[in-house]
Amino acid sequence: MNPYAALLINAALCALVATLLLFMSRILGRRRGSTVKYEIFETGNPPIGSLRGTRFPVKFYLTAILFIIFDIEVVFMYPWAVAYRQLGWFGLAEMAVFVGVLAGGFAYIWRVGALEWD
Amino acid sequence: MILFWVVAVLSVASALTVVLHGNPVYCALALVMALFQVALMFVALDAHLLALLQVIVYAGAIVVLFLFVIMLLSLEPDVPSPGRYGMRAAAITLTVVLGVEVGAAVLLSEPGSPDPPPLDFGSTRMVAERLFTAHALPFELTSVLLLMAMVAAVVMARRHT
Amino acid sequence: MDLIISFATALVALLICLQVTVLLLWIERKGSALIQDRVGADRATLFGGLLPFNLGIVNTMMADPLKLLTKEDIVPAAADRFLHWLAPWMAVFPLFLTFAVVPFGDVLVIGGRQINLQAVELPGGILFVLAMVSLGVYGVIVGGWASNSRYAFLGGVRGSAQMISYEIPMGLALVSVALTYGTLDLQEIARAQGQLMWGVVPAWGIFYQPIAFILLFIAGIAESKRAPFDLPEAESELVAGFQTEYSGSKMSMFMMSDFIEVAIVAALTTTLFFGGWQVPFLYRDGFHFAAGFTVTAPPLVVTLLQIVSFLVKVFVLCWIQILIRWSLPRLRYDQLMAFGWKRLLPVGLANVAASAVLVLLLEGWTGA
Amino acid sequence: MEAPVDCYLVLAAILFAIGALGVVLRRNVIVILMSVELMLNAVNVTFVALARKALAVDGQVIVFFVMTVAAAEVAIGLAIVLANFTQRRTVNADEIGLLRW
Repeated sequence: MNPYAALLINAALCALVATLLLFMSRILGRRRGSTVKYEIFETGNPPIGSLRGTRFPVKFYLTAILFIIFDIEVVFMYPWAVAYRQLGWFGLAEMAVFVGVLAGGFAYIWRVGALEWD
Repeated sequence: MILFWVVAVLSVASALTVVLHGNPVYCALALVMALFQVALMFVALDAHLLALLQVIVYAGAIVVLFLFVIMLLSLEPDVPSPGRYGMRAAAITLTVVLGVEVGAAVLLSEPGSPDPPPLDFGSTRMVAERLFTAHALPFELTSVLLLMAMVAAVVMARRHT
Repeated sequence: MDLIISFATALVALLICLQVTVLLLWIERKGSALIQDRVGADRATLFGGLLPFNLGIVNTMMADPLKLLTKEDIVPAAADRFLHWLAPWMAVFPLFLTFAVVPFGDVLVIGGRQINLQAVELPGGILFVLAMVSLGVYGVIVGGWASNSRYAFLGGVRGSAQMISYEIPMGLALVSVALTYGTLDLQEIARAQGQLMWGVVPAWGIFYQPIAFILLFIAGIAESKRAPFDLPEAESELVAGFQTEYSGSKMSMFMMSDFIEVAIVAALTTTLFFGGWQVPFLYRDGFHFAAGFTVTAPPLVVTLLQIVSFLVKVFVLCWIQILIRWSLPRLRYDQLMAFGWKRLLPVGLANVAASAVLVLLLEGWTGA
Repeated sequence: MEAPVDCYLVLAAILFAIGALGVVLRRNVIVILMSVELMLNAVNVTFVALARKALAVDGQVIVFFVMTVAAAEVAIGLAIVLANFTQRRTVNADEIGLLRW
């Protein structure tokens, strides 16, 4: 059987179970709301101000950006790993150059301190 | 064929959501949906490796970065507001021209499906052997591109802290 | 017929996933009690204590999920309602699906029909697992954002940054495994581990790639957001992190996603490093021991033994993760990030490089 | 029955047009970047469809490079957006102006 058809069957089954679980409390649970219940939890204090507009350290973006770069690097490695035995020493040299260039960049951002969290 | 229509409708709908929805978070999630449909198209077109990489790279990494930026800047929803009428006219003209062009291209080309592909078409090994031999130079240059992106992003981000 | 078989294997994969999760809940509660010298959950009785004895495991396994599912579902007034509903679904769905590609047995032959004991025989199995795990980020970040609460949002941001950071070492570990076996197919990798080294030691992946195993295990624990990497839901700092504003079945889905991730890490490491469903010395027709000593077994028994062996290995690895969770203190956030980027990433790269060179040297040497 | 490859080409063109529409219509830089991603993906589909039609795997190889370019573009693009936001508190393309800091 075509694996992708099987995958589709699996996905349908998993989606069904996940959706059932999602609505379980709506079906089984009781509902007795009050305004206090629907407030945001802030350890008992009434919430002050809005979350929207709060700013965050730039570190988080930087992490995500670096992640994308290295993710692409790893993505190139998978096909390389599979065909590695056919490529031989040429493949090794190829990947060495590729990773070498990126490792240079990695060393740079390390030295500049982009990996530090303080 | 049914599968194609499902994918087609879903992808167009989610693409339109990306373009038209006011809340950028919804745009990003619609983008994930659209990219998933593209992955399904890859499967249908025998690009099995690419379909998986599509999910890893786009859904797993690129849209996550989008979400990060949207959420951390805590942007207010905005309505799509074409500022200038000239732009809107240009957009519609562009779309129509493109549509006509593609329609013509498809009509003029020979119809019918090509031969069934060899069994391992689009398999990891086949793509890899092509990528790392015939296209070795672009592959190496890719690393330079990534290097530049990495360094540029770090420099940009650090300048304003 | 194909459809029925496919549906059946899909059901088995999903059931394994769900059962392991529920069982883990009990193991964790009792295990943590054991570690902390307590009795642990012992109050759940069936039929309101009408039975004179405590059924222990069964009760907790039933009582815990039932209690959660019957709780009131609360969506904060300030939350984004649609995304608040969507987030738990997004957290759980890809993880459910991951089990579809994990092989839990060899080919089973019934009435001349070959049934591969793997719900989806995907040639890119490793990539599929990685893709699904990387989709797990969405539940965390969307859930945190949709709640519109400070604790939830902080937890979501922390959690997603942590998850993406540890995905890179995980990917590198998987690359070195793919290098060793030259394939991305999980079933093929499991089969390749069926041989013996020097006639005694099973040729499991851990003997080829010990560093990759450690990398994958650490990165996997970080992905599942459990101690010592439980900063996104650090109770003492962030209440419950991204799931603060969730209750009832939605909260149970987030909890479940953590446990499923534990199970996924265990199943993946079992398949890649501990021979998957392989039982040492067991072949398709029975046991073949070293000195020509043979015990034949019917195919059904062999298959059963394989499934049991798979599950036992999975549970042992889950238990190790639970031990780690209850033994180690929480890292600080800067330590967490530094560990991921400055330690695991270079080690992962070095491991890939070393494996690449070794593969060429050894195979060139043996002429394979 | 399987859909002929041409169908995918048309679909890709439609997606590309929608992406182009987004680039022109929206003023939020981040959404503009998303629309660009959409366009890149439409191009990817075209490459893969033509690779299937010509039975040459090179079309799929090119998609690798497109993905890389997309990733690099997003990384730098969003870094610029960020740098701009910290200075001017806006992501509106009209207010940002051209290359003035």
